[in-house]
Amino acid sequence: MSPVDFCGLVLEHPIVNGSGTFDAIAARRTFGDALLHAFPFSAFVSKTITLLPRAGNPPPRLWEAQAGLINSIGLPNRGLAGYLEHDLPQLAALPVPLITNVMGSTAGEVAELVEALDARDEVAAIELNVSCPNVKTGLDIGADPVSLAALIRALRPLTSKPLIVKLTPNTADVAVVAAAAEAEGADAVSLINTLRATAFAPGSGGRPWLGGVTGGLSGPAIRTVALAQVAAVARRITLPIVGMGGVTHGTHARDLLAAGATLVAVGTESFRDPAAGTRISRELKSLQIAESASSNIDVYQAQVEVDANSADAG
Amino acid sequence: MSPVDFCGLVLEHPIVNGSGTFDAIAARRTFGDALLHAFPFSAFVSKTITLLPRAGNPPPRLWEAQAGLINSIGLPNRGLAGYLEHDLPQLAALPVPLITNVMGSTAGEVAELVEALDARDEVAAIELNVSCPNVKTGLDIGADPVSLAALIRALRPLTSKPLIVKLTPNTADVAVVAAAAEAEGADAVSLINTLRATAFAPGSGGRPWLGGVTGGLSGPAIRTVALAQVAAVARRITLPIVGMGGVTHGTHARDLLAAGATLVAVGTESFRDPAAGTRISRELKSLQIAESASSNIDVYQAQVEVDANSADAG
Amino acid sequence: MRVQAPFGRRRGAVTGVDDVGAYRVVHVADLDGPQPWPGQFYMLATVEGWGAGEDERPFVPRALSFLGAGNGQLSFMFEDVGPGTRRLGALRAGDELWLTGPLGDGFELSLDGRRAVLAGGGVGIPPLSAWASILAAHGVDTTVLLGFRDAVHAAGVTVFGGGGGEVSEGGDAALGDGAARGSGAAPHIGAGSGAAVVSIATDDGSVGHHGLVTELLGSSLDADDHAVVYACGPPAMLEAVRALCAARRVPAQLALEAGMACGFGACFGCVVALRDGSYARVCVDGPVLDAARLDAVPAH
Amino acid sequence: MRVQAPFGRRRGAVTGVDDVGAYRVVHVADLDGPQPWPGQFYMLATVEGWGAGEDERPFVPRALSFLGAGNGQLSFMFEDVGPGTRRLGALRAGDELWLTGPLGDGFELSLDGRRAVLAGGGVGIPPLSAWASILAAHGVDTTVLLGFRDAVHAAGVTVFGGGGGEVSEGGDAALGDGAARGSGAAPHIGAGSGAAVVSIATDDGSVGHHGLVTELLGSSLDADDHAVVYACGPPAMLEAVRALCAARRVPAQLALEAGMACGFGACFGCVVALRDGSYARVCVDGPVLDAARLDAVPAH
Ligand SMILES: Cc1cc2nc3c(=O)[nH]c(=O)nc-3n(C[C@H](O)[C@H](O)[C@H](O)COP(=O)(O)OP(=O)(O)OC[C@H]3O[C@@H](n4cnc5c(N)ncnc54)[C@H](O)[C@@H]3O)c2cc1C
Ligand SMILES: Cc1cc2nc3c(=O)[nH]c(=O)nc-3n(C[C@H](O)[C@H](O)[C@H](O)COP(=O)(O)OP(=O)(O)OC[C@H]3O[C@@H](n4cnc5c(N)ncnc54)[C@H](O)[C@@H]3O)c2cc1C
Ligand SMILES: Cc1cc2nc3c(=O)[nH]c(=O)nc-3n(C[C@H](O)[C@H](O)[C@H](O)COP(=O)(O)O)c2cc1C
Ligand SMILES: Cc1cc2nc3c(=O)[nH]c(=O)nc-3n(C[C@H](O)[C@H](O)[C@H](O)COP(=O)(O)O)c2cc1C
Ligand code: FES
Ligand code: FES
Repeated sequence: MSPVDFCGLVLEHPIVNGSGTFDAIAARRTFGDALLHAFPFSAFVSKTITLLPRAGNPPPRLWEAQAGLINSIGLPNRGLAGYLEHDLPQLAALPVPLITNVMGSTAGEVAELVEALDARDEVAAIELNVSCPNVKTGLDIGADPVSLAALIRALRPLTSKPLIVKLTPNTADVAVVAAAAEAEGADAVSLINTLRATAFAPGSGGRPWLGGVTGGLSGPAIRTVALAQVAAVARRITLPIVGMGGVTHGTHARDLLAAGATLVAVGTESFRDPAAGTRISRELKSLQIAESASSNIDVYQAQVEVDANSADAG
Repeated sequence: MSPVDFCGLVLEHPIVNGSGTFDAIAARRTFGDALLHAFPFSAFVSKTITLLPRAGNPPPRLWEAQAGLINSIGLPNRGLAGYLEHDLPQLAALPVPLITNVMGSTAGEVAELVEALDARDEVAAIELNVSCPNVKTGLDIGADPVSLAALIRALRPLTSKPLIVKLTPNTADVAVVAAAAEAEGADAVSLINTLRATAFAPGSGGRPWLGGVTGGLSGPAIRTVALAQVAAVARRITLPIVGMGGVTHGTHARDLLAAGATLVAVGTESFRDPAAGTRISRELKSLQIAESASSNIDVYQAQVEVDANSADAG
Repeated sequence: MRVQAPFGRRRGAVTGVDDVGAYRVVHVADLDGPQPWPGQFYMLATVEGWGAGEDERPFVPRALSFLGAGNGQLSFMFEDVGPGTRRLGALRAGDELWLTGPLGDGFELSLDGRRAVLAGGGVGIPPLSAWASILAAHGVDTTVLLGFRDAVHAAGVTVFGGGGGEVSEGGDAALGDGAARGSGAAPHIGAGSGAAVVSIATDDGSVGHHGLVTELLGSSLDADDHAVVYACGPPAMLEAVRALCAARRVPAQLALEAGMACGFGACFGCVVALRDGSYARVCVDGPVLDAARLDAVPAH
Repeated sequence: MRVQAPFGRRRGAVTGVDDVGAYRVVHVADLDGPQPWPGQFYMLATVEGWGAGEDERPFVPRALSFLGAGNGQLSFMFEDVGPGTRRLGALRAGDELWLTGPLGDGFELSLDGRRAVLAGGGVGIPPLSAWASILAAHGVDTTVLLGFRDAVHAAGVTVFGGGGGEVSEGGDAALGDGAARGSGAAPHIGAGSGAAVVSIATDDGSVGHHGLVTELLGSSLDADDHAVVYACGPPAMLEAVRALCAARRVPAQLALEAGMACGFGACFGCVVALRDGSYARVCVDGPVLDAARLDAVPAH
């Protein structure tokens, strides 16, 4: 696989992690330096960092759904200062570029985060999580093109690092929101984040299972929704796209790339297979080799023709 | 199970079908009169009828997803005149009340449909499918509270039959849309319709599999999304709700009822089990009996207490 | 021709499993089900373990034509082409299936004095084999033309003449007097003795004619085109049969396939475009359709 | 105490399956994996058929403590409580598992001259049994107090003293000299011979004490509270142990459970509230936690 250019970053392959789905620091405690030698992603995306520390939601935080998982983790993190002091040095030791994901409940908060990260060489790019309610409308900022445009307009001048906007899928027309981000100077968009979902405690007569009441659905269950949203966004904008949602195999990564993504993020699948990123990038590579070997003739079509010409096919 | 009052209709149990997921006429050809003797639903919801006939989308129309199905059927139907002439007499022969689902691409079209159905005694209620793009904004009418309000305002005077608005889940805040429907005099809302989704033909390098390019995801994969949307709507409005999305078992029906639904619709599960409606209403009934037998003490909590007091729980 | 199904899905236990060439044959107890008509099909799903295959599939049941039916048993024949058939292929005696059916319209017995030619290949065999038994029972002489990839697949021909879900020997030869094998009550509408002559074509020439089954069909119709062709097989083959029969104005009944979710007309998912511009649901308007209603058999 | 895991999941074949009372014990080949430390766990999923149980689950792997480890084998012990353990319970020799581990922090050997009391019940047995073997190997005399529902479940006690994945007989009695059974290289830090005395309580009184295991623990600490308590079992039992030890100022190490998706700190899903108001991830900060860090063991 040839290296991938993403907003000027040169990455070894197109597979990165979804924010909040891989804690490289905890993984290193668990797996030791083997993690660094076989790091599964071509860039590392941090979990969402907020200005102040957050404990996260009360448990239970997980519900196993059908071909998927609902989480209501609630963005626990040490806050900006803690991140810079404790996490950043350890993340900078990873063998790949670092993308730091941030969220704030006001434009001022986000601006402070972006400025602080802009000052750090260890940070290669900034991803903005906009699945956060607008205090005025109650809507997620990322669900509303107007709020989002205002936010990006305020942030864009604060950093020359690549600014990736992580869109929310819980919106009527994600392409319109993506177009607003593009118009205001975002460098890339990433999608999809989780779908709003909930579950009740078994036999409880309607008591929400999750400590956070409502959570987000991820995993294979949302893969086809992700593909539709990535395709819709790719038709509308020209920015590079980080596509994600339910990727468990190289074929899914290839579908997202075919839909117009430049990178593909693996989230929930890393829970089932800690080295999923490596496996998926290899599967993708084999598929790409097989396809280019057939000299740009569509492999599947070729296969169909072979079948159709066989005696079984009459 | 005691009868359920839904907008003045007295139904034998709370389980109906989702529009477009059970063709009672074709089912009678297949299963004969046995269908009538064991009709699985307490009311029958027709597939969406439009003013003019529609052939529907070119095949393929189905993609099997993870714990779900994507369809891009494209609302094939005989049109209003054909429905009234061919379908209505046969549907009127069913042993349960008939709810006719309609859609139009302009308010005028919908008005014509509603007026024509209002005149027919065989029709017990009218369901309005608003997952249809607004010609001006491109957004689904049902994704936008303002367009939806205008539509209901125009329709409400045209019929005294119960008017159910079938909301689209592909929106930022379904509760706001539901509130708009309530404010304009809708009698009930139903949700969720399918989630926008797509799939590529295997190995095609990105050619959409579905003849209609994009389709809608249904089945267990969307169940937790449905539960969250029904709960959000029930918190906002007081109208009766028809809850649906991924119901395959009585426990799922009970969760939707606990979330605030009055009726529960079964869609995709009828494909796997033609008599699913009967099974699910029975499962629901057993659960309700078990729960009321414990004199309103939460059965599950009681069970947990038993476990906690057992020696294993020490 | 349609036999109505009991309403709903029912459980049936697998009574046995055979390998026939490259194909798997599964026998299922169905004590209370009606006797289906050839060309009809069932929607099948395993009771356990449906849903955990490649990509978390299968989700919906799979449509399979019956190969044989009788003595309270149904048999099905298939090749592993995806997660559904893979799971079905893992069934062992005692395992259980959900089954709904018989479904759809089967073949029509409308020969009007013409001879019967059955043409097909691969997993198109089951309805043709079931149909051959009925024709034999009615004393109709039939010509059976089958195409396969190679000898391993061609061994699938041995299901012919079995009927009732049993598998007997057979091959590229006359199968003998069919009336003796079929259900005795059938009226003797055929002019002959109910014998079936089977010819095979293989892609690699390892058995029978080296080439396509449509070449056999062409020769057969060249010799005598006062025939009705009954066909089932992969789309490209069916399309070749359709075109060949259309060119010769020979009536043909095609047993089509389509991706299905329900099998009983509920989902409108399984449509095929008709000549008149409308769509027919393969599950309730077919799967057997008069070839004259189609402009072409679609690739999927 | 933590042993690091190889990075990623690996396949392992089931080498055998036993029923021990109401529990299932599954032995898995893990030739290249490290020797885990008691209290550590593995994330397990079957290679085939994961995902097709009740409600289309299980989806994520399941956390299971190891019961025994050695000779290239791991063993796990569980009861059918849901779709994950049901699927694991259907495993037969030759079937394959995905396994990741060992994961988390196990028990700490910090006795400081105190005696070791192991208290638990139900599926809390595996880490205690593994721990008893290590303590025995170090020459530590241990008191083992186990609570069960009834005699059928109490039969699970027979895994004690097995070590290395084998299952030997045992019961409500001293298990003899443990050092002889453990890995010979362990330093002899205990004052005793490494003998374990096991007492059982059952809910229905069918075996041992008629009552709760915490009653046994109370009496034991009344007699001698110069002890460290190591506990594993259902939440309500752990909470009772925690409260009892806290009241008596006896140090306790609790092996907690929590719903997990990843087992290696990636999802932040498995948290438990600590006394200081923060949350700890049970998978990486535990599963064994010093009881003093908790205000209470949560119900789930
Ligand atoms: C009336 C009828 C009778 C039949 N009788 C027989 C029979 O007797 N024996 C027999 O072997 N087969 C028979 N078939 C065909 C069989 O039902 C299909 O091949 C079935 O799809 C196999 O399921 P699978 O999971 O094994 O393969 P699938 O994965 O379903 O693959 C089969 C085809 O489906 C398409 N496909 C791939 N992935 C998807 C997806 N996610 N969603 C939708 N489509 C997809 C592709 O075109 C692929 O080639 C019959 C079909 C019909 C309609
Ligand atoms: C470190 C550790 C070690 C363990 N060791 C062992 C062991 O050695 N032996 C053993 O038997 N068990 C052990 N467990 C417990 C075991 O991992 C859980 O009981 C596991 O959830 C069982 O999976 P299941 O699918 O069988 O049951 P589940 O369906 O997961 O049911 C278990 C509990 O999960 C909850 N639940 C129900 N449905 C859902 C859902 N959809 N999503 C989320 N939660 C749900 C309920 O509270 C239910 O009681 C251990 C757990 C941990 C964390
Ligand atoms: C447990 C969990 C935690 C997550 N945390 C974050 C987060 O902190 N910030 C963020 O932008 N997205 C977060 N996500 C969303 C993922 O990055 C990703 O967008 C989503 O899970 C879809 O991908 P997947 O289906 O591959 O998991 C989280 C997802 C999960 C499952
Ligand atoms: C094949 C198919 C066709 C459908 N057709 C319609 C339709 O005509 N009108 C409509 O309002 N909803 C239609 N729906 C949506 C269903 O009524 C229902 O809202 C949705 O499928 C979610 O429920 P389920 O998960 O139980 O299927 C259709 C769904 C499917 C799967
Ligand atoms: S398969 Fe559903 S209508 Fe034919
Ligand atoms: S299980 Fe994922 S962080 Fe603990």
